[in-house]
Amino acid sequence: MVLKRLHVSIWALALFGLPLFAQEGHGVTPADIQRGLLIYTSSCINCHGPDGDLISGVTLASGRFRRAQSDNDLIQIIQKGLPGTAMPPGAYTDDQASLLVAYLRSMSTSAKSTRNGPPGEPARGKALVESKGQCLNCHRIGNLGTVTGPDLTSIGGIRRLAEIETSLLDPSAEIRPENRPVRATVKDGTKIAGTLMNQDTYTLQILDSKGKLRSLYKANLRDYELLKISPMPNFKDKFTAQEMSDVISYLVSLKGLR
Amino acid sequence: MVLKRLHVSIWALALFGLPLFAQEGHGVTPADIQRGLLIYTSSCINCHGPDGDLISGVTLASGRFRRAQSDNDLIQIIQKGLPGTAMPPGAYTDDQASLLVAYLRSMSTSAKSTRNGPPGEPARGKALVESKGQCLNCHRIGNLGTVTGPDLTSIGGIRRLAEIETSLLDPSAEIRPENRPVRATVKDGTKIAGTLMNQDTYTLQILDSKGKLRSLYKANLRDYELLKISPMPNFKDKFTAQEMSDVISYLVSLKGLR
Amino acid sequence: MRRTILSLLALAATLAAQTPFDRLVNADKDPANWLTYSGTLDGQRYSRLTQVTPANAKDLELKWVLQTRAPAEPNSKYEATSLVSDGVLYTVQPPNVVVALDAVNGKIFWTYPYNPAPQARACCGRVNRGLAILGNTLFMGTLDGNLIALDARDGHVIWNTQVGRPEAGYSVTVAPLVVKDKVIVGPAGGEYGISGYLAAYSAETGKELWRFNTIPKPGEPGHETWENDAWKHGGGSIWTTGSYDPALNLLYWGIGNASPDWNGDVRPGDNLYTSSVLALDPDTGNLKWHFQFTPHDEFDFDATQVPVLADITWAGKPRKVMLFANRNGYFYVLDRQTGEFLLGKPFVKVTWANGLDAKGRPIRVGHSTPEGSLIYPENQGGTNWYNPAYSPRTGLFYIPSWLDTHSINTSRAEPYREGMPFNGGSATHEVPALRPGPTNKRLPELASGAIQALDPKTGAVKWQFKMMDVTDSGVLVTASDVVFAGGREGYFYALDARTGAPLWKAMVGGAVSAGPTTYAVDGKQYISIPAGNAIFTFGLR
Amino acid sequence: MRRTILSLLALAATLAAQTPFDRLVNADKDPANWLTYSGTLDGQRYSRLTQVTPANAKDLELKWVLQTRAPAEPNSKYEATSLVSDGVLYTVQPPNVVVALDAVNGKIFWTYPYNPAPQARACCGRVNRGLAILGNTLFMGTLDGNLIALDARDGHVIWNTQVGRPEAGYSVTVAPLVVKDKVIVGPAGGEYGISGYLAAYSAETGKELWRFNTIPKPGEPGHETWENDAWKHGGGSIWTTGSYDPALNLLYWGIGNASPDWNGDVRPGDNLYTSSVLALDPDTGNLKWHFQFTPHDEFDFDATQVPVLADITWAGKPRKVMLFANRNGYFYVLDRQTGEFLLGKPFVKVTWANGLDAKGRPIRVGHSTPEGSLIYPENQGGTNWYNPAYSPRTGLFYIPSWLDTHSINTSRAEPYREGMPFNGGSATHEVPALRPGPTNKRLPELASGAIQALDPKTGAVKWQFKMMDVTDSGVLVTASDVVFAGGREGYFYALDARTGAPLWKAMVGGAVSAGPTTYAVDGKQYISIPAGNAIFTFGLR
Repeated sequence: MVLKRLHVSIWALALFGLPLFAQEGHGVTPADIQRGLLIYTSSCINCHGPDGDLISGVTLASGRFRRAQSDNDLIQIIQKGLPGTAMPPGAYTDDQASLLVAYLRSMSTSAKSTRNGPPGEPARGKALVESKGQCLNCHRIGNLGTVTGPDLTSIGGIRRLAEIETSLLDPSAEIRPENRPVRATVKDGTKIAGTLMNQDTYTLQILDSKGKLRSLYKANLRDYELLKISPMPNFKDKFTAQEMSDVISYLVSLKGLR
Repeated sequence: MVLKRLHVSIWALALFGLPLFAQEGHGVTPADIQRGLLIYTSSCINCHGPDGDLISGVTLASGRFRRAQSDNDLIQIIQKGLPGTAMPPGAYTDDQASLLVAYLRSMSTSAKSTRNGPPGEPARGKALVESKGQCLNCHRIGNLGTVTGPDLTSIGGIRRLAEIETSLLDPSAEIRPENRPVRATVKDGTKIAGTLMNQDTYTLQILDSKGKLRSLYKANLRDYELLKISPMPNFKDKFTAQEMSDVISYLVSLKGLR
Repeated sequence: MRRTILSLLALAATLAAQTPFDRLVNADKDPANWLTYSGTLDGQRYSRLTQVTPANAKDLELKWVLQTRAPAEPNSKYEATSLVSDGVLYTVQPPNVVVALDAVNGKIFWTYPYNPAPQARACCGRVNRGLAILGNTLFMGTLDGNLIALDARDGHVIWNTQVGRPEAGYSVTVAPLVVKDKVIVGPAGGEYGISGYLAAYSAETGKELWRFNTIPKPGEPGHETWENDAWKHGGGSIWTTGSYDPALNLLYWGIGNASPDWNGDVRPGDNLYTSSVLALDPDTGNLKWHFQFTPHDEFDFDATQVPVLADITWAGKPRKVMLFANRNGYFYVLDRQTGEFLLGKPFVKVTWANGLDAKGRPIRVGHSTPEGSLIYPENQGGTNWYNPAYSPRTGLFYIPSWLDTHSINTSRAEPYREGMPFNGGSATHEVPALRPGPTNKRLPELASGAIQALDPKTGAVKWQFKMMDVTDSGVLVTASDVVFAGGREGYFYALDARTGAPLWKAMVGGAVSAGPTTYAVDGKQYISIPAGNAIFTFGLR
Repeated sequence: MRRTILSLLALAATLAAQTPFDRLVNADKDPANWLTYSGTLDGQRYSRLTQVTPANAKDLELKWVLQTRAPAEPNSKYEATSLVSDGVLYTVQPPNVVVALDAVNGKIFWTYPYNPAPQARACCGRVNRGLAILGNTLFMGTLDGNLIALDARDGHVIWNTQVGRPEAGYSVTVAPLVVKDKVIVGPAGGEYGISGYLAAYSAETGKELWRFNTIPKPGEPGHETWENDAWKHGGGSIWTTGSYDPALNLLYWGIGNASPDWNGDVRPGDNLYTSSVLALDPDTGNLKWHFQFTPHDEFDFDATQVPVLADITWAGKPRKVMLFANRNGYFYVLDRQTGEFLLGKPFVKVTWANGLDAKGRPIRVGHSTPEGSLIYPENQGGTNWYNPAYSPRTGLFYIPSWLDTHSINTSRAEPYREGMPFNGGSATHEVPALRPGPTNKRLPELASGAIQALDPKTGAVKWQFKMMDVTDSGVLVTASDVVFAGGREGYFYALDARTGAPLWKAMVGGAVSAGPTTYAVDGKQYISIPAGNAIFTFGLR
């Protein structure tokens, strides 16, 4: 099998890598914050939201915490939960909890937007997504669309504004592992496209372009490739600045089911 | 295979059975207390001791608890532990925790002794155990003795005085499941004796009388039996009242390793 | 390159539904798949696959294992029956982690790790018994009382509906049943004094379409079987899946115990529809008939077994019957059109009743008492939720049994408090209700389990395969006359469906507490079973 | 009857010791048993059993599984190598649950569920790598810093000695090594700034008999390689078992990283004896020689691999050597009598050093920096504690490798605080250090694992069996030229020891993070491997 056009992104490493050890609140590095974000995204975001403000009365990005004075207090809460509240205990090592704290501390200062567009109108954005943007040819929003691209039903609930902007302006800048496109050619020449779900020494698990879950056996493939270039078009020049603002405001409003 | 001379002891049921549901501090039954004892014996006794007084400053049998006013407080401590102390959280259901509380509440009133013997002298008791009583032919205490009978190294740390008395005066009154003697005859007539470690549809696991762990395959046995009569002699008439007191005081003093 | 990819992806716009309801109705003709909890809507767990036979079952070998990745919780058990649709196996690791994997090689496609809210109550284990599927949608009940619809292709949530309030003890552990365009479930919680119901939700939107109160409210028929306002917390839980007869258009469902479990004195009367089986119109939820196995239950004798629908010869004539081996120790045959009692016979030692009368009503001789009464069978029952199977080939009904166990049933006055156990007593018994301990040192007469084969025409035990420990395993039978089942000892067995002779066994090292499934991919038959914290799949060498 | 029983029981008074030290020395002649961590004291993991061959390995089938009963903890891994003595298999389920079971059928005799104190620190997983046995006594280190002696017959505690203070980060995860009448262990804790030592305890009483400071104290040789009082928290942990040469009476042991891991600036000097291998007199603990693989380590490159002792032909003459594939990416051959460096060659991509000099000292070109430096191999290493194997038949050295991985190593000033992580930085890498996730979506160039076969005479890779994901599995090789190993993907493999060709595989559904053992009972060979939360045992049909 052939693997082509692959290169290593240091930034992707920082995003995907899991921490082995961490710091203790001293000299936090950008890498620590990225690793904290990773944990936040997998464990906290569903309740607290991407901006840490989804629970009424709790604003993680404020840098102030009702029940915690110090980083150690925060670590205790992260590990042991808050009895009498919905905050569950979490099986985090001290190191992982410290990385989470590093990320929480960083939230208040992280940029909200990288562009200075006009104010957006979600209703117009919805129309653009469903028509001009042709987004539902690949994406799903609620009961509409398809499953070959990432599900956008809750995109505003799991991604920060700046991340959504980046996805529209430079789709290949960061392909998250859960959205990795795969392309394969069977020995008889048949082409197969889909999204990578899993892989091992002998097989690839994909959701193929017909919406079917299937294993591909490498022994039966002429070649295959995990794409580093997103199949999503770049919308920088497709949308006007106003349209871009509208679309972004609509996507940010999609909090879906959680 | 043949299973003979077996009968059901209601009392044993109460001791061995595990609770499915429990009460909530109302109308505690003797069965609840017995079931609480079972949990206590498996989970609490190693730190708190059979009389609940092994941890300095903590006397469970007193019926008073520094950090708990109500049964619900106790349940909380049992389930969640005491942060900052050696008391760990325990994976108990509400029901199980309630049974434990029922047992704790009962400890203060349960009898300490069933006989009115003279005061005992542990040193004399030790000599009796090692000579006249021939206890080490079957039992182990520290590095002495054998493993065919129950290990007595920590017997004072895991059994209450009244239980030790009963074992000496009426050994078959209660054979704990972990001390179940087994006797088998192989098809060729060979006799095998040992302690039951485990069993299933096809096999018995035993520690045989030579100190060897082995599986017996039922298909190879002529018959086998789990004994309801303890192989231990009754010491009621073997020891004088003074000797009995001495032996009991020695056994109670054996706190061993924990 | 990009153009190629995009045009391929565009195909996705025209996706066909994976599993329409027709497939469920005709599941018997499609034995390569396992599309409902019981395999077919009649609850038979009878597979038409015949590749594995009594002659070659000894050649079964391990194909793959999938262990749970999430840490096991101390009181969880793996009770889910897997679904298989077109080579994808869907399972629920406890408590509510849905995993979609390749049924041939065990590799995961996706996981949906739902984490129940901390206020979820689980009287008897953090469990889930499986999924339902319709079209491209999976349905799962949750320990915290919700019903969730997931896209079967990627595990994304489509909708999430609350079935009952977890803080009041309502949880959903049952595998839902899809009938037409509806998803049928109800709440567990018989040990928390819930007031039960069976409800139908729109598969498309999650909207509730009807609700049948298993504890009739004032003005509803059956309410007269309750006194003292006891109906308010009368139990009647739902926690094992029902069955459906498309020809009669009748939905059958077994109902849980009365609350408080052991104290019947506070609820005089028969306490309908606890410990009963119901026949309902699935379009409306209207009751067609009911049969109560244990009126005024005092022993926690839920009737939450799968009603097995069979067409047999009865007194020389074909008859549509329901086979029901009950927790109370009796095996029943009912006419499933009318609910008429045809036969009732104990399959284990029974002391709480001195037989049944002509209408099938027990002649009660035992009661829970404040002092404690020794009752056969123990409160875990002669059998329990563990699914039975029926083979139209052998004409035998296969059940997992706890042979001749007993418990001491103690009643007690106990006030209802929301969200707290409301048992009115307890049962002391030899066998732990939840996970087995690492070793079994019980005296053999105190507990044993068996797979029993009953002749529905007489209730006679034709054969039984006895185990040293009890079993929480479901049973599967195939058209090649092989029975599959396991037990707490960690063995998974193939037995001869006609004789009970063991054909093959595997030591899987954890208790089997779920029903086996069998399916085929590319012409090869597989048998899959959860055990301990893992799922094991076997096939011929 | 009672008389009969008593007289039978009386036999028990004369029990012979099960496993005297002679048996450990001569373990190679007794391949039915697996009596030490590495099978033999030379660390080879080479079994003389030959029943399973390259020709029949395809006929291996599952014999039994034992799943852990205790709930798995989220950061635990099952890393213990099993011991087998006379048909009884002893294993340690994480973190410290000892189980004795029948090696033929998997049934449990007893369990000793030690529960580590809550103050136990585990930088990198709640793990235990196994037991030692001598006579009738088993020895286990505990996560909270103790060494415990258990009666192998019933699991009762004989003694319990503290090796190090858990609240200061001392834990014992290593499988102890018995030499004569002593039990050798030392503390892990290199990420908590411990000051390490290797210590010998009386097997009979648990009394400490000697202690060798792996971080020399003032006045001890090697102390001069530390500045700034950094020795006080210099690391030098013990967490993988050593080996022993009875003819030379030398004990060999690999030593952990310097602390703080990534910040070398606070500890100028070579930092002996971190990242070194030591040769000690086991009677006294006196140092005979040492060799430091990674002087002044800045990348967490512990030298905690098993030193493998082999007698090979070197430059035409027989020579007693030590084979050591190091976490730092180099494979080393040393003269084990003198410590002389004979050969050093990278087996994976290495960028932190530009080769080794004539004495084997690395020519350092990379450092951890405050900005972060990209270094090959990643800090998990080219290999790690996962045990290697050596076959005197093939003359090949088999290692589990992480091929060409890298990490970004960042240094940082960090004060020492007792019991808190003391890393002085961190490594960011692609592959999680602990449990794998449920699915692998990594780009293939970012990580892969392999079993590599090295020619010790040249360091050349003779073959490698490549996996898509990395592996934490140990390796076993048999005298019939079969290599056994697994990986994170959940496969357990038999490979041809001469070619690396896969002969057989089983999908066990959990990561393999331990070393396989092989043993025989009644003339039948078994291969056993922990994976996920279970242990799987295979044998021929």
